[in-house]
Amino acid sequence: MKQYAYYPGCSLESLGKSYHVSTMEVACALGVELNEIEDWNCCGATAYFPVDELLAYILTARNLAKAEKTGLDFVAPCSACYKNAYFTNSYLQKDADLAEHINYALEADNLHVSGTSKVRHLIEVFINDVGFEEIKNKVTNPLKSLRVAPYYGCQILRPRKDHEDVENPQYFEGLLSTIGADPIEYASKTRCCGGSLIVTNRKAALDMVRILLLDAVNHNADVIATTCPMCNVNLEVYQDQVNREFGTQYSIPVMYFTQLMGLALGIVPGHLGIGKEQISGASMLAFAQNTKQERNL
Amino acid sequence: MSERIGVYVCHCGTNIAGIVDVADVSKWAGEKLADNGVVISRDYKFMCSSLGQELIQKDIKEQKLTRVVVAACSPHLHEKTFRNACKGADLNPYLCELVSIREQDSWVHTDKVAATAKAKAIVSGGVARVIHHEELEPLRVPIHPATLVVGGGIAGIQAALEIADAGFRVYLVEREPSIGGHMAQFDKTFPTLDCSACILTPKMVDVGNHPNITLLTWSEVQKVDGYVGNFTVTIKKKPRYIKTEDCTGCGICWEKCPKKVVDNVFEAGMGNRKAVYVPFPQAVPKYPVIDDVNCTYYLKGTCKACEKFCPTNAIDFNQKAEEVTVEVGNIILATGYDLFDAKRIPQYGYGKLANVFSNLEFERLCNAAGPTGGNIVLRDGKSTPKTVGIVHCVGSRDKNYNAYCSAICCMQSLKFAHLVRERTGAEVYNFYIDIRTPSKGYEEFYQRLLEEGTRFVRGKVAEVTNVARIPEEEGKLIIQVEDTLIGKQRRIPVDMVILSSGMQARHDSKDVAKLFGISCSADDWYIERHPKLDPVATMTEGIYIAGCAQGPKDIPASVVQGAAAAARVLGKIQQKEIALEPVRATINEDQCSGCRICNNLCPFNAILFHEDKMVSEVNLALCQGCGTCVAGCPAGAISGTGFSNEQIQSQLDGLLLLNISHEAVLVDR
Amino acid sequence: MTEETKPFEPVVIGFTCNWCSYRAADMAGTARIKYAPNIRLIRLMCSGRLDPTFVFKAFAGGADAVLISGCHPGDCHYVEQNYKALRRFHLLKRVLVQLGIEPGRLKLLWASAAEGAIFAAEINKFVEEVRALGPLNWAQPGELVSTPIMEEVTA
Amino acid sequence: MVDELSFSYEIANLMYASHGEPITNCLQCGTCSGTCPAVEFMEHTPRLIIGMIRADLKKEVLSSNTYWTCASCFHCTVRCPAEIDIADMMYALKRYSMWKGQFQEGLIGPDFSEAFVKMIVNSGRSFEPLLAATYLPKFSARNIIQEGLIATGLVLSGKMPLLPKKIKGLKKFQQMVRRIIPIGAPS
Repeated sequence: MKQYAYYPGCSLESLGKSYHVSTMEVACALGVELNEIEDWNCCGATAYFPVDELLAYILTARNLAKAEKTGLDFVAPCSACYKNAYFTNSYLQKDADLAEHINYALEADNLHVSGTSKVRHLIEVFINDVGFEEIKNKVTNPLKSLRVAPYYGCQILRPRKDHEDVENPQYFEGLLSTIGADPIEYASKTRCCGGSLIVTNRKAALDMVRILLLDAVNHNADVIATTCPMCNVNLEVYQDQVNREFGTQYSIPVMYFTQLMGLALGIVPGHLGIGKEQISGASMLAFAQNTKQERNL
Repeated sequence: MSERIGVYVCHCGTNIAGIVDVADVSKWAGEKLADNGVVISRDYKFMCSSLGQELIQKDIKEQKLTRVVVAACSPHLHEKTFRNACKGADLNPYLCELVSIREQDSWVHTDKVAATAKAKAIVSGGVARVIHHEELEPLRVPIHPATLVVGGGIAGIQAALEIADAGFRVYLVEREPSIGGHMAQFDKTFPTLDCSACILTPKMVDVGNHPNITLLTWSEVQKVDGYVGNFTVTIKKKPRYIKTEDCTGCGICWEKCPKKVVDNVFEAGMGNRKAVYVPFPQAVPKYPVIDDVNCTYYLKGTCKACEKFCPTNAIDFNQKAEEVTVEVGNIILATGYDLFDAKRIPQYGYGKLANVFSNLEFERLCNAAGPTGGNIVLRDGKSTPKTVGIVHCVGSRDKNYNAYCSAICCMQSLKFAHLVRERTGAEVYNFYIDIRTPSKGYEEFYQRLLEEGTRFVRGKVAEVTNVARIPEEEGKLIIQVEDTLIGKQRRIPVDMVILSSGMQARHDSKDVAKLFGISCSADDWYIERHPKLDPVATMTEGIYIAGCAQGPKDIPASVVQGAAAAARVLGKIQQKEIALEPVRATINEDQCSGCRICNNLCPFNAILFHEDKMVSEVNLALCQGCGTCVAGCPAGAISGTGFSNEQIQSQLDGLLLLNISHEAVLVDR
Repeated sequence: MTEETKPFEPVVIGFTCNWCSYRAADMAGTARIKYAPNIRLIRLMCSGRLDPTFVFKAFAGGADAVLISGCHPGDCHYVEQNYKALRRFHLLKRVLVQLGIEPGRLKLLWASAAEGAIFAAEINKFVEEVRALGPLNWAQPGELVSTPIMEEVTA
Repeated sequence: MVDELSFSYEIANLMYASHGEPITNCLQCGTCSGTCPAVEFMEHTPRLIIGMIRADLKKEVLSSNTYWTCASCFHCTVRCPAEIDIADMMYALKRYSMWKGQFQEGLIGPDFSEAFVKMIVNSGRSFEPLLAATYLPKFSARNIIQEGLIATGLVLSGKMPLLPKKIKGLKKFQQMVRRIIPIGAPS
């Protein structure tokens, strides 16, 4: 049983609930143990850096420190949290001065961080630690001919430059084919969804969402799969507004990749938070036949 | 104190004097180093000037100097100068020591006091060292008159012809089946637009027919032994499977060959060739090559169509690779460049979006001898583009790929723009960061393009996509870029995109450099001896470089370097013999215990052991003077000329005479 | 040696190879890259020429640290002599410890002729490290230390 | 005036732990602006902003909406041929403008960030409904209604909790925050 220090992040308690439940389901189905970091705090998201950089690092550092105590890798399902954690971690390793400031603050909470535990995104854990082979073996319900648009978004990829390919990554596609779906190849998969602009500059954000929907729909995707609650909300919840703004009729379901994995692993839709969407994922349910009715944890 | 030493501190204008208090240094040396034998110490504006040298010579004569220390620039720059000055005054040149207070002091430090202190230390080091110098004579070795030229591109061709015309033997080694290099693939050449093949092929033919040139194509250098004047080079001739002595180059074999192969080398993947082929019609030599990776016979064991039809029975399927060794005195490396692989920039869509072309692909596309007979068409092979976007600086001037400017892309792109407009009348956009036309007739060509109405957008292209947002973009390639001159992002729909990929060093340039004992820059280009004053020589005597192997450059510059390298080699050959630094190791028989430790330390097998006398001896002809054996000898029986223990240890004492404290107080020891 | 009032300025002796690191130093000069004036270079034809005695002599003579630098492994102008320097370097470190000298006072640096910037940066780093170590406290410099050692070490 | 730090220098310093290259290295090639997905909503393109900073046009830069329109997607950062961390520079500008209290009227970004921070410092977690209060006033009536609809939708689907959460170790958490700077300290 692989163990990890799990950092859900605020969104998974509210807007991203279904991400949370499906993550838990899939994790236990794949023999991955996610121990929630006790009494974690908000990572500051993107709205914090504008106020104070150091403070932003400290917020994340507190969670990292707690993870370090357990000696486990720090895993975040939310791309924004992941990006903040990843860079806080690597910067404080590189920059002794920064580390000193951070730890001075952490002292007040009798914590200390040295950047020893690795920071991972949930999807990496499934892909690299569990592995395609392992997942394939556990798939009872391949999502045959389901055309999925893998949406990476920004923060999971950038500003990192040290992973496989910044501009044209392939691992998400790999995961989707592993669960039997067919990933579509579309250019916008790493384009930004607008992030917090949805609040601070609605017009801009809607336009960015529109372009993503346009590209996915033009490639006749049945569903868009996301790796981040922020992206998920922007792409799903605001489709109505996009339609109103631009006179389009988009109505394409948006699912967390964990939800799709769950279906493929034969978990009942209800337990994956499917059915709570703004844009019905009913079409997904078609793929949910022969899911075990009883789940034994 | 027997030696009479003169110390000369150079101002080098303000280069040294600006930071180092030269007057103080020379005064200090005159006083404090008097007991070390310094009888005179001067500072002068430019020691290397003839006046400066005369100054030294005058002192040598009048002051009866037996040793000279010059504190100026790096010995790699002016050691020869001052040694010759001494020679001119009948003082053995090796009794002169040049210590560097410029490259290693005034240019790299800012604190005047510390720099001056360091200069003093360096001088005292030199003084202490020079005492132990001994009179030496340079070793003279004969120079073999033959020359090896590696690489049959335009630079190599030029070099080979210059030397051969002067009446000396040249071995020209080329990796591909034919000489010609990249230039043979181009259609037109900027800025004159004359046909590349038309000006190149005559030279290629000259090479092929030249009595003094031994052409070794489809061959690679395996091994290089020896040193300047006397290199022994082992060359591997890959099997052609053609008896060149019988082949007439009639072409029936490749006519009859049933196997089509995509030509990724010469046609850049745009066209096909047969399994037995010559890369292009004007190839030199005319003999074809059988590509044993794709030939049906080697795959299935049957076919042999070529053999059946060959009128002169020149086909030989059993031919094996052979090794030839040649003796040469000098070597010229003109190994050229690789094209930057645009696939490394996914956002430009090369390899994903059909109508994104690389510059080499486009050269073939608009080449009359190319796959489309010079018709500029899209990948579908028929439709002509109505709008074309040319992207500059692909992989160049970009720290994510190559930080340097590839020098030729601007002019090349302008050339493309002209050809497209001329042949298709299409609307052409050039996307550039800066337009660089720093050569004769280049700026005029740019003006001409402006007059022709080619559109120029100043901005580095961000991405090329096929995601249409508005009807006008449907079915087009959209170039997304900021037009920096109006400060707006633009999305420009085009039918065809040409990427002006930059140049980069050959993928194997590091290995080749190692093979020939020269060094590479951070970007893997070969390093010249001096970036301005000695651009074609290398740090290794007898090895010269020319063309793009040294750095990105266009055809004229490559030709210039090829000729320059040839001139340097001819100069050496004419000297008949060469003087080598007498830096060698010698073994004192009486002290040698015969332990043979040194024997295995020498990579040149220069140390032989005399069983009879039970002592080792150094073969001066083979010894390269690295001094490892000197350091290794437990009995201290080996001494290294020019770098003896005494010399180094006393230089050490000299350097440590002063501490670094900003007062530069003397150490009392 | 230095007065207490001033910040401690270590004296560093650098042995450089004629083909790479000495030219790297020249390169740093031509490019006007600034570095600490604490280092003084000695040119050898090859790092393989480095006789361990030189290092002890340097320390004995009042150097606070010694830098040995040569061509990158595989790039040696004399084929493989820099590996011999490497061997001696490790040997030296061991002996220095026995002599009660911090091994941090001896540094090996590979630098090609092109790496002027790296060379300069490494020197600055080294000087700072040595500054942190403080002056080499060494009873009275002298032969009695270096000579007996050299027998064991050389070769 | 003379010994006052230049604006460009200040901004450079503000890019605290950003490991990118200084903006003095900018080629003005426009890759950032060509890449930016939000650029058409910016008054000045990112490249232009860099130029303006280098020209010390403090007033013009601060009053531009550009840096508050940055979505922090870091696409410019990874593509910049001079390896400048442009997105991080935008953050630096946001910080600077908030400290100086100089930014364009009517922008939501500043209030939003301020509120966000306050909320986190007060509870340790973020909570959408509270946030809404801070930016809705600046929305058009139409947007407010739409927002309302969405919110109710979310609540009904159980995605939007009605009560904010607080972390247990809040006291210490706040002490930790206080150690660094007063900004956004618990109200």
